[in-house]
Amino acid sequence: MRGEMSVIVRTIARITYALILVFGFYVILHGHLTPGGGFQGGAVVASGFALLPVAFGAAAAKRYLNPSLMRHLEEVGSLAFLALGFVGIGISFFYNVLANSGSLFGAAVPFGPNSGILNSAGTLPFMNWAVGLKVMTGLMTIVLVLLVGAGKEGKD
Amino acid sequence: MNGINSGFGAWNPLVWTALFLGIVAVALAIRALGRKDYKKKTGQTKVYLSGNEEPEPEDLHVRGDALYWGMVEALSGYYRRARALHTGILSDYFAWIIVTLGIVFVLLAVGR
Amino acid sequence: MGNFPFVVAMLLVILGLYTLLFKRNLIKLVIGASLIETGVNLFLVALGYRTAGIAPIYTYAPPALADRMVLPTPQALTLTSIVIGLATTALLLSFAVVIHRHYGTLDVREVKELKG
Amino acid sequence: MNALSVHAPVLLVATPLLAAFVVPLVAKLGSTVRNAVVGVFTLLTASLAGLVAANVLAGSGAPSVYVFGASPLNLTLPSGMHVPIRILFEVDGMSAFMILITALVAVAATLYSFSYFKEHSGGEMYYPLLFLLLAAIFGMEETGDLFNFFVFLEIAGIAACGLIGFRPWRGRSQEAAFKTMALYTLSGLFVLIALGLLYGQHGGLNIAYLSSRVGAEMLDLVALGLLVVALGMKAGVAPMHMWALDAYGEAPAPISAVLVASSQASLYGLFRVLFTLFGAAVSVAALGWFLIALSVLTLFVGVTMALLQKDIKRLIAYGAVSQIGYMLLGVGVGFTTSGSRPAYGFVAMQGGIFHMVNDAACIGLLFLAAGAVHRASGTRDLNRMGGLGHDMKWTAALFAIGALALAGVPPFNGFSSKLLIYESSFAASPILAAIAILSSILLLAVFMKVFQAAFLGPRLLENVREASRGMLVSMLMLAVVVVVFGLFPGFFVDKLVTPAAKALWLGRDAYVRAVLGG
Repeated sequence: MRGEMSVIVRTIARITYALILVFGFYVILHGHLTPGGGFQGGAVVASGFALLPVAFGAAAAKRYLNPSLMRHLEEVGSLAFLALGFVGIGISFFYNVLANSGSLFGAAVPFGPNSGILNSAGTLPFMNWAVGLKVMTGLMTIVLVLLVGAGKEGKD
Repeated sequence: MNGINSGFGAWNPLVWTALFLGIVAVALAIRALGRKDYKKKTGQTKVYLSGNEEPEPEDLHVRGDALYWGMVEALSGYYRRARALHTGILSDYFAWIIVTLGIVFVLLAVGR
Repeated sequence: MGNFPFVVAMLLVILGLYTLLFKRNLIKLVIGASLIETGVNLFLVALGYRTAGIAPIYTYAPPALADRMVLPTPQALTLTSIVIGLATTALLLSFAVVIHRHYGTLDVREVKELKG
Repeated sequence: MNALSVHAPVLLVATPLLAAFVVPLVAKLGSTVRNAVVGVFTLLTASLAGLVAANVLAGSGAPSVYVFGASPLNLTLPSGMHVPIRILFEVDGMSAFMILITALVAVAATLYSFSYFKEHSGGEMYYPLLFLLLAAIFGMEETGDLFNFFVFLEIAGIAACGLIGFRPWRGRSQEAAFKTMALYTLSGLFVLIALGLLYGQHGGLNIAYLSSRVGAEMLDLVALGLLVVALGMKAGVAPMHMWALDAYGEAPAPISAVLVASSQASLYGLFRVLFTLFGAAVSVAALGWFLIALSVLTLFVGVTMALLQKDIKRLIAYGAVSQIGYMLLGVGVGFTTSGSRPAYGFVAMQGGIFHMVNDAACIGLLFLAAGAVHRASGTRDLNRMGGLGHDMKWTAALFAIGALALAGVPPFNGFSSKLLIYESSFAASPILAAIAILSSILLLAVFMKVFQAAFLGPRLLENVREASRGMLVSMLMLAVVVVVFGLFPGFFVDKLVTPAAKALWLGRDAYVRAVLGG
């Protein structure tokens, strides 16, 4: 548990790590078009992070993923989500000011089946990113905290 | 409109408080009529226990459990059962919820 | 066949309740709670399902089937419930870890300092 | 109305949420900055609560709607819809009343925490959890959507259990937190099953919409039963009260006070379900009498078991459980008679609802005083205390005020609400009134025991110091509420309680109309 695992595991981890991260970010980015969204993509990214302590040991993972930085990024994610709710307060809380406005993510979407317009849905993609940031860092914080516990149990 | 009216009776705390303070004043007045010529911290105010030695105040303090010992003892049948029901075991907590749920369902089915 | 998912959901809930009532290990109680949660989630998803339905997403939806989408609301409810379940399970397990440190046991009948 | 008061309902939830995320970031700058930020946010939240309540009560408790993401913000039914699809807040007299209670307890608890947690670290997680709990309680009290209510219920549960188990070096607090969390999870899942049943039947989760649709079909009644049991459990109704003793007893003192407000929010949810959601569909006298039976059981078990306790906080926890019985008794009598609507039914409602604020103030005061006693004497065992009144005169006086008020001794506030409950429950059945009065007497006996054992008698403990000024000020705040509500009950019953009781007792149609129109 404390040390790193065999060279096979480490090599596979090196290869799949990037793929998992890319897939997770894809799920977050396309949250308003396809199944998934901030939470699911964030969970995928966090599972990619969780690969590090498994393959390379807890100490190496902690050098790479700073727990206090994670915690603060989580706060930033939640604040960003709340701020996006406040953006619409001129009309009503969570009002989607960007939708159909023509600006970034402001393209109008035709009703009915379409081939997916990434540049649409207004504030929703930003919310996905905020939630994604919060979930990936939050879950990673949990993993890191549990690693501390596991280390202590092992020394007893 | 200070008091409340329940339809059966009325309650006005300000009147009550005024009455209460009045009664306290009367009581203090009666107390003031009493003798003032005794001297504190002399033999006149010393505790007399039939000639026995006065116990230390620390030993005389009635502890929490002792205050209602008699009442708890008198109701010991109820208290034994009530304590036995508060087992502190989580499974029993769950069981109570399920039992209550069952009773509610029966009542709703019957009362429909 | 139409009621089959509901029967399974009910079974899961009952299994979970059985676990909560009769298992003694605190970790198993957490598993029981998760079982009930799974049952409830299945119940919610099954509520919104329609036979031969497709996912309620317009991106690349086959136009011929666009009126056969399943209800999205129960899926959103399920997703929220899964997230909440994750939080409660993590919290319960971490309390169980600390309880084991203090009491030296995970037997539900011995974790009863608070009684009476 | 200006923009602030238009958006006040949502800001009331968003502000504590914002605080919960900001506080950990500013905690890096030292505890003084952190406490200042926490204080500012608490005051902001409390003033928003006052603003929301003032707006609603100015309209004599008529429901007002806030729809998330809608334009304009009170558009409940977008073009051509028959079902409200957006999440919305719906605040009426009862919600406003509950919001005020929560705000009162929140201010007192936060102020108290500043001094209570002075020597402990971990404040950067304590205050966020507290704010999260407050946001969830406010959300439960404001929301007009059942699923939203469930989410807030779960957030409140998770935050509350995090706070109950906040001191992991105390094994018992972990036990209490585990038990509470397990029961909260089960009750939350019951609520979710009920929501699924209602959604499957009627295709919506808006309370007003559902209220116009539910009938007395079997599945609706199953949902009602699940909701009653789940919310009753979270309120701490006997025989499902055991978690409450553990949780109130082992949580840090200010958290115990907030947990009382959280339980009352669950009780509010129960009332909402009974009167608004199922108000027209179900007039099951059997369920009403069952609730009254449960309330009497809660009362009786609470006070009799309190007499046995050695631990001062667990004793007060039993007292808190018994008070839930009074509220449920008053409102239960109202619910049972809601078909025939006699005059005493409304009085019972007034009594039960008025007792909520009185209970929050008294029990909160007692928990805070018990925390001060624990801090000063280093023990919670009543058998080892004695003579604390010599050194803690202020705490003793404040504790006495809280105890007398809770036991229903005039002229404090507990008497006013209990009088309404006694007289109206006498009209329903004399036995109920007899049990209620007997429980009050026993409660007085219980607190005589605490006061005698802890504060009176010769000095038994060395180095006892008076509670710090911050703790005393927060206790004094609640004591002032106790006394003022006791001396001027007519004013508060008129201005606060009657709109709340009317909103439940008569307000179902207005509640539905506010969303569905017509």
